[in-house]
Amino acid sequence: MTVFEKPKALADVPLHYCPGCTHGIVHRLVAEVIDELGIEGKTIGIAPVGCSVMAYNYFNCDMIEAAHGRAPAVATGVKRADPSKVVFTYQGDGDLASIGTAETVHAAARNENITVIFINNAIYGMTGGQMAPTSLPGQVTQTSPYGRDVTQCGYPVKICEMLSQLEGPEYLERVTVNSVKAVRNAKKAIKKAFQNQLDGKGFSMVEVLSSCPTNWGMTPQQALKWIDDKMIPYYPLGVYKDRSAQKEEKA
Amino acid sequence: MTVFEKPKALADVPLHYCPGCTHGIVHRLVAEVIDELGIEGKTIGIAPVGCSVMAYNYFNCDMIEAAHGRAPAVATGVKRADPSKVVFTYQGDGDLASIGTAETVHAAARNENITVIFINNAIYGMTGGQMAPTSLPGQVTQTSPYGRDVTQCGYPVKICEMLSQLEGPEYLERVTVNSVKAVRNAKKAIKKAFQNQLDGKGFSMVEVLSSCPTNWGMTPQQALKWIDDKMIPYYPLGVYKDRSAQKEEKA
Amino acid sequence: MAKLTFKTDSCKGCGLCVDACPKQVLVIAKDKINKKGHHPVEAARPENCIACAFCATMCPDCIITVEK
Amino acid sequence: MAKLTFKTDSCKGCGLCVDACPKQVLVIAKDKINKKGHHPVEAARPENCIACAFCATMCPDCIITVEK
Amino acid sequence: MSDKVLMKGNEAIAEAAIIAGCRHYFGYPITPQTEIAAYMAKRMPKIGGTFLQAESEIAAINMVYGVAAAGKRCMTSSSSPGISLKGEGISYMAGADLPALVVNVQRGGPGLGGIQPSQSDYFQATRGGGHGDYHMIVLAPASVQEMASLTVKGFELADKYRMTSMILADGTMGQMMEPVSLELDVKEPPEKPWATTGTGMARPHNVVNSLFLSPDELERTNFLRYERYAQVEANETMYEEYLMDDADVCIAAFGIAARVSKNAVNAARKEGIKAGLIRPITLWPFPKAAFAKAADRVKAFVSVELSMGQLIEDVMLAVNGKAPVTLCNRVGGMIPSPEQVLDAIRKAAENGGAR
Amino acid sequence: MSDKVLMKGNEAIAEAAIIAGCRHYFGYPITPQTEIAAYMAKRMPKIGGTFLQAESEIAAINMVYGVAAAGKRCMTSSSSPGISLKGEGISYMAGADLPALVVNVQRGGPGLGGIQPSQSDYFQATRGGGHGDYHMIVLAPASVQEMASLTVKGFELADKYRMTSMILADGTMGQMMEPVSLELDVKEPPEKPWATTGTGMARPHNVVNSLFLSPDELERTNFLRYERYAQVEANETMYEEYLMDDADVCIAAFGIAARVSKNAVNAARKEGIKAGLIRPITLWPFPKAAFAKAADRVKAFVSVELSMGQLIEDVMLAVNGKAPVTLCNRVGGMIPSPEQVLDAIRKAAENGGAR
Amino acid sequence: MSTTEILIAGFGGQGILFAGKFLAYKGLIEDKNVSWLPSYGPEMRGGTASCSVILSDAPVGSPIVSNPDVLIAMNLPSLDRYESSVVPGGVIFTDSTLIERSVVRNDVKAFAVPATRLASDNDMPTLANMILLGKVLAECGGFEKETVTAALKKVISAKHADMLDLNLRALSIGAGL
Amino acid sequence: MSTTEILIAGFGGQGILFAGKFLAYKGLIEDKNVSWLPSYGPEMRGGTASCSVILSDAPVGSPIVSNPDVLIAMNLPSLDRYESSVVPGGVIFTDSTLIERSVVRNDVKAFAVPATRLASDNDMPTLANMILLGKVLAECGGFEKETVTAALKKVISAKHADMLDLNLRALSIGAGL
Ligand SMILES: Cc1ncc(C[n+]2csc(CCOP(=O)(O)OP(=O)(O)O)c2C)c(N)n1
Ligand SMILES: Cc1ncc(C[n+]2csc(CCOP(=O)(O)OP(=O)(O)O)c2C)c(N)n1
Ligand code: SF4
Ligand code: SF4
Ligand code: SF4
Ligand code: SF4
Ligand code: SF4
Ligand code: SF4
Ligand SMILES: [Mg+2]
Ligand SMILES: [Mg+2]
Repeated sequence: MTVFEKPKALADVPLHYCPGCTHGIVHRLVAEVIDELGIEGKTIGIAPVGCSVMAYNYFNCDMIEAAHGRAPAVATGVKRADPSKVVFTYQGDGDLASIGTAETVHAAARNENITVIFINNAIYGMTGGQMAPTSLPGQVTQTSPYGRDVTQCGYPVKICEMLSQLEGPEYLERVTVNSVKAVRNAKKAIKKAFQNQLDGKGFSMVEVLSSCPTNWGMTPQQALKWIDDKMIPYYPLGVYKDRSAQKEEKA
Repeated sequence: MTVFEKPKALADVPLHYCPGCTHGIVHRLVAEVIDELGIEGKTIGIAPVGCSVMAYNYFNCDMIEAAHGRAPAVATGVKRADPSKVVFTYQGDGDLASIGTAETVHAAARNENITVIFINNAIYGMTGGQMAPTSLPGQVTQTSPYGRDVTQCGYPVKICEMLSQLEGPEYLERVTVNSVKAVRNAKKAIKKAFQNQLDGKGFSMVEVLSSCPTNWGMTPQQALKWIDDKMIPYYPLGVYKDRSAQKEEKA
Repeated sequence: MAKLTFKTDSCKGCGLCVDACPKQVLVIAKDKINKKGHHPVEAARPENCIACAFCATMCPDCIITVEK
Repeated sequence: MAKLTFKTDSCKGCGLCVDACPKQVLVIAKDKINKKGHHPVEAARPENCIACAFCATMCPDCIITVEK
Repeated sequence: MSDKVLMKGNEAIAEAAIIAGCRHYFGYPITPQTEIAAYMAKRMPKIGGTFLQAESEIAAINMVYGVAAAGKRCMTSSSSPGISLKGEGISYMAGADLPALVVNVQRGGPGLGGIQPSQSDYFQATRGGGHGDYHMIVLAPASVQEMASLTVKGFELADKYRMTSMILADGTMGQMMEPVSLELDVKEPPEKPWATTGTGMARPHNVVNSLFLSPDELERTNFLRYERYAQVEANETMYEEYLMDDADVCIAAFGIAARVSKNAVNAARKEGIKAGLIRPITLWPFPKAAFAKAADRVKAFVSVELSMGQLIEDVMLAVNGKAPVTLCNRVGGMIPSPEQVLDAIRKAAENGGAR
Repeated sequence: MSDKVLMKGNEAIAEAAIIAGCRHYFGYPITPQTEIAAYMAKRMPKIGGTFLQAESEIAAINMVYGVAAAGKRCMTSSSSPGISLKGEGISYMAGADLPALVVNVQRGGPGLGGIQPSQSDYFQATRGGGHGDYHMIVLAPASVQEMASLTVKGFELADKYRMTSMILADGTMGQMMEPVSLELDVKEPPEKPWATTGTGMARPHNVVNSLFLSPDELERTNFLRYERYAQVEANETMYEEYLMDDADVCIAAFGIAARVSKNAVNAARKEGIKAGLIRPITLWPFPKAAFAKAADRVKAFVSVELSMGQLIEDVMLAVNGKAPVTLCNRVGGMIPSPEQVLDAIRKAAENGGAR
Repeated sequence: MSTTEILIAGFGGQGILFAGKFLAYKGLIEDKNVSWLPSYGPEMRGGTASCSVILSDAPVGSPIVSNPDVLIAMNLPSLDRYESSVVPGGVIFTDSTLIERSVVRNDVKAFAVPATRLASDNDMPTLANMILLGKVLAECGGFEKETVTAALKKVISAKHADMLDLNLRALSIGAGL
Repeated sequence: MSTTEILIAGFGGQGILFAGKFLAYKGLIEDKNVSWLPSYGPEMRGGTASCSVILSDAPVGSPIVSNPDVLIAMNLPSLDRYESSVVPGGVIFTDSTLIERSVVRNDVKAFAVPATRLASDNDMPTLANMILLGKVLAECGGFEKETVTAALKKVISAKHADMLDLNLRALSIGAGL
């Protein structure tokens, strides 16, 4: 009996990510969910510009490569073109929380019925390690060589918290993938974010605290620990909004 | 003794606004505050694209006309060019909450030491009455002729609420100007937003619920009432963030 | 005594001042028309004015100067 | 008995699986080098494997298939 | 009375798009083209279509990108500053070979400029406001009827060649009313086997993409695309000739400038100057051959534009030194008068030795 | 050993900007120019300057707009897709007559394209990616030394003419290292009485603005601006001629293409073909006169580019039919080899009758 | 082959654009080539409004009327601004309720109609424009009940169908002057 | 007038770019015209790296080395890819620890240096590149202690000044082979 194998929705090609980069884990989780929901044939994924730009090669469903930050707008177009399809975006923190801020906020405000997988690795991986809007105070990056100085470049943007104040979005949860348990939790959240779409509930986003060993200058193992030690305290895990659950509670 | 006269910082030219449009009141309040703080000579204002685009003609301080939505970025440039100057933006809801979402969020996240006057009139005034991100559910506009349908165009964006979740901004308050009392309150908030800048405290925004009798299709009087009846219930007045006060409280 | 001055030419006749006045001092002059084509405000009962400046506070166009 | 299969050629030798394994089954083969230039994982103590798939759960590259 | 209706140019575009089968419109308000969105906002909900006011022009073009990728006809419209913001998106559309219609009802620039008619986005439209080598099919209507018919044509050509079409109009064209027949010649869209509509587990996945990290692959996509462009140039160039058979002086003008110029050409003829007009209908592909041919006999060309001289470069490139080309222009929302154009014709006739 | 240092082109731009007195840099990361931001991030805090990573390219250009309005030297840099996003802002800079430096280290396009060197944003740079009639001063360095010196020049000209200058480089120029002398000729910026620095209650308020609602006023600002442009054309055109005195075949090329072409010209000379090169250093203003003059004797021109044929249009406009102009190009990150160029020279020589 | 170029100008709110549309539709019904072009400003700014209407047997060239055959001026600034542009031999109609001065040119025909007063006298305060148009039609030819009614039907939206008769009456009043 | 075009290629992490910079600086110190051009890929993707270095008495034209006079190949894919591009009469240096095959062309000189092994033997595991360069300098001329030291000083950042001696030693090992 097979206990574990590569999900079908994931293409059988090597991923280009750096050794130990958790982008790969999240890819797999998305693919597992697509498999389990049996939606590969009607799913369209939107890849961002960022390390995961080539996600279009990795998922077996139809894929679109969007301009940097615009995946939610592209997803809106695809979903409106055929609401019976399942549409998800997969975006980094530069993509979703910096250049794409407006697209993110307004897709959420519209409660656009899409699923957003948001990889928060506190860095611009693809371009070689610049500061992200989510880089931690004091974090050394290529563009904050003396550590992120909050008096000059401001405070990290907490996306789940911020979007939770909008009436629009259906579901917002922050997870991570730095341990087996965390990965299982993350998968649950991702599954829910897809299920919500199938149920017509609307904008569902899962923020995943993810590692970038390369640009953090750490081993893959150190990177997972750094998520625990530094990122989670700043970005607490949990459900930030779940409108259906709230409604049920009220009822 | 003069009890009331036009503030000095306001130019002696007729405003182009429609009869009874409260843009004019807010202009005056800003000018009064500039007068009272004695900062006209060192203030630089940024006009948006919107009905208040010609604000550059109305304030006697130096003025810059920014591209639609980009006033916070322009203000950032001006402030960084000379932090000893006082820099404010004056923006509509289309400008600040739609096309300029990213610039707004990130200026707030950076706690950029500027003052933002945000005119929320739930409509695109300048272009003839299209739906704004802040238009109310069901509100009839040129681009929501059957009333704003939240299932299609989503829910209004509540800017104060949303920005309040960011660590960045110093001060966020929502006021209105539809009565004498409200106007006085609004002035207090605006003054504080400028004083904060002088004190180096950072990003201070006053959201003003403002009328657009023309595009709401109402008399000026009806419009003021509509603010009370419809807008305030949806957009509660009050302080959404006041970091210094919070700190004091803690201390 | 309170003194009201109006920049009548720029008044837009919106009437916000009229509604704001607690003493019903002001009216819109339906019979007059200024250069901009508006019926301007005028003080119908200036003697009642208490110089509270409520009118000026609500005027979007800085038409009214209030002295005392 | 548990059976582990590795797509050794694509393994990046990151070691996340090694750390995840509760039974210390896996090691990075320091003496081997695959086509991509990485030291791949290998099962040093396959007999200890309990097929819990922790390793596979943490592997970013879907290198490991676990059967039971 | 004919079966024609009076319509504003902007409305004609909107209605024609609907007739052409476009059911997805995304836009952001800007003068002088707000009527397009207003029209769509009214009509789309009634016919099961999507009207969505996007949060910005950038979002709008990227929503179009999404619908186009999903294989449906779709459009966005804006005016000059808003089109600038779409530059990156348009370049992506080109890079991913996606068909759609973009409407630019131009206003005076640069910057915020003004809101009166202009043609100063000619370079942007024909030379690419976005980065990289690419072209759009650029259609320049000169009547409300053409606002309608070229909209239909724009969708047709976009689908046929997997390109973005642009209607390059100006404030006058958008705001004026003329009688329009809405019996438009609509071709069924072709099959789009490349579209990302879900694999249905029945085919390998489709990918819509403009990234090619290996330079030779990227080069190949560029070369192939330009082969397609060459076909468009060969097959789809459109222009109107007016009194060109015996013309000594040839006006080059499109849109509102061409209409003004027609008046001037007529006036010049009355004065005995053999004037004519070539009106490019496709600005890209530019009717190069028509001008080149004309250059064999025409003694002087005059480019009449609402810009500082943009069209004139294409005219000069086509004429290639065979005759002088002069500029007759107004900008910033001003429109050349027939008298000004007539004057330019007179001067050209004199200098070109046609008189 | 000279006083030169080895530097990457990108770093040379950054250091030269600092030397030129630029203390405000705003950018958003993109390959292949990230070194500029990295350099600024390191240096600016140490010299009391501002390095700010903006939330987007759009924010960056608008921050530049703000600093420029406040009268200080400032810059932003990006690569192709990022520059497209700056199109509206650049048009606003032009409309408000603001001086600043924009750097485009081009990569292959369109769309996301690739990250290897390209010159396919030539049209965008010289014809305006933004809307409306305007120009930037476009400088095309062909060495790391010029990356430095033209950066200084860019600031100088920007201030002198109240225009935006652009450095149009490519990935090769950005990434290569060469010895650079940092003894650069920096002119003091002129007074900027128009800047919004606060009235100090000592003068009427300054307004920085590009809106002119009355068309004749907007037209006037356009005409005045173009008078200024004419001065720039008259005074500031720069180019390099290489072996042009007796050339039969003239290569037109800039940046990396010019360097490759020099090798080819040398090789052609060895074969007895009198080849030469005109290398535009300012792409706008284009050295039209130099080409026009050359056209009086040169038998054939070859435009060598990393694009589908953009520079070639300016060459043709300048040559105006006096000699054939052919294209020798690679795209998508590919670079023509000296052999390919040599081949094009041979063909041109043959067809042009120079052999 | 004849072409009539008409310029209608006045304050925003006087129904300038509506009057133009009516004329254009009437032309269309009469199988003429027609064009209608409004001046447009920054939206919502009120102020002046004008529109160009061209009726022609030939295709319409430029839709911009610079030298009108017929000028309809509904306020003083419009008369001041456009009087001199009328072609010699042209016609100027003015609303004499709002324009006190008379036309100074003597190479044109001029008709002063107290349209605004007539409108309020007849309880149709918003229809001064149509009263003036009635006069225009009467003088320049073209007041056939049938086409006029048909044209009105086109310009009056279904929602306001009840306005048809009132408009007809306004036209008649003007025509009867 | 002489020009030397050098191509250095290998895995990312082998110090390819550093080696090139060293050569360029050495050229600069010797008052040559020099250029250095790295290949650059999507950042952080590892894989192969190469760089072009040109040293010349005349100004450098194209900085791209397509036909190197000197090829330094630090792994097999690089040798496979570039061997044929070397000019006849050129020189190829290989790290024979990592490249098992020998150079097949016989119109070039070839030197196989077990650089990686020597590096680990000498406790300088990251300096195979410099050992190889030592050999290059020894064979192609140019191993003067002074300029070599000066060039090293330029490429080694202040932070790692302590690496200077080790690098010098690596060069010497290579040169002494
Ligand atoms: C318009 C535009 N700006 C910038 C870039 C360059 N760029 C590519 S990826 C990237 C950021 C990637 O960071 P993130 O979104 O956090 O993804 P990660 O690589 O960390 O997964 C940037 C800025 C681009 N391609 N397009
Ligand atoms: C890039 C760009 N997009 C659109 C416009 C058109 N435009 C002018 S004002 C405006 C919106 C104004 O609404 P708001 O900001 O709410 O200000 P208000 O007029 O209501 O005060 C728009 C969309 C523009 N000038 N530039
Ligand atoms: S750069 Fe960082 S985010 Fe990108 S693949 Fe490598 S480790 Fe992952
Ligand atoms: S349109 Fe609305 S917001 Fe604009 S001036 Fe008129 S009333 Fe005020
Ligand atoms: S000052 Fe007060 S009392 Fe006097 S008119 Fe104004 S509102 Fe009325
Ligand atoms: S509020 Fe001001 S503008 Fe309005 S009527 Fe009164 S005085 Fe006139
Ligand atoms: S399945 Fe469990 S026990 Fe077996 S190797 Fe993997 S982690 Fe270890
Ligand atoms: S986690 Fe995967 S890639 Fe990493 S060492 Fe283990 S099997 Fe190899
Ligand atoms: Mg990231
Ligand atoms: Mg508004």
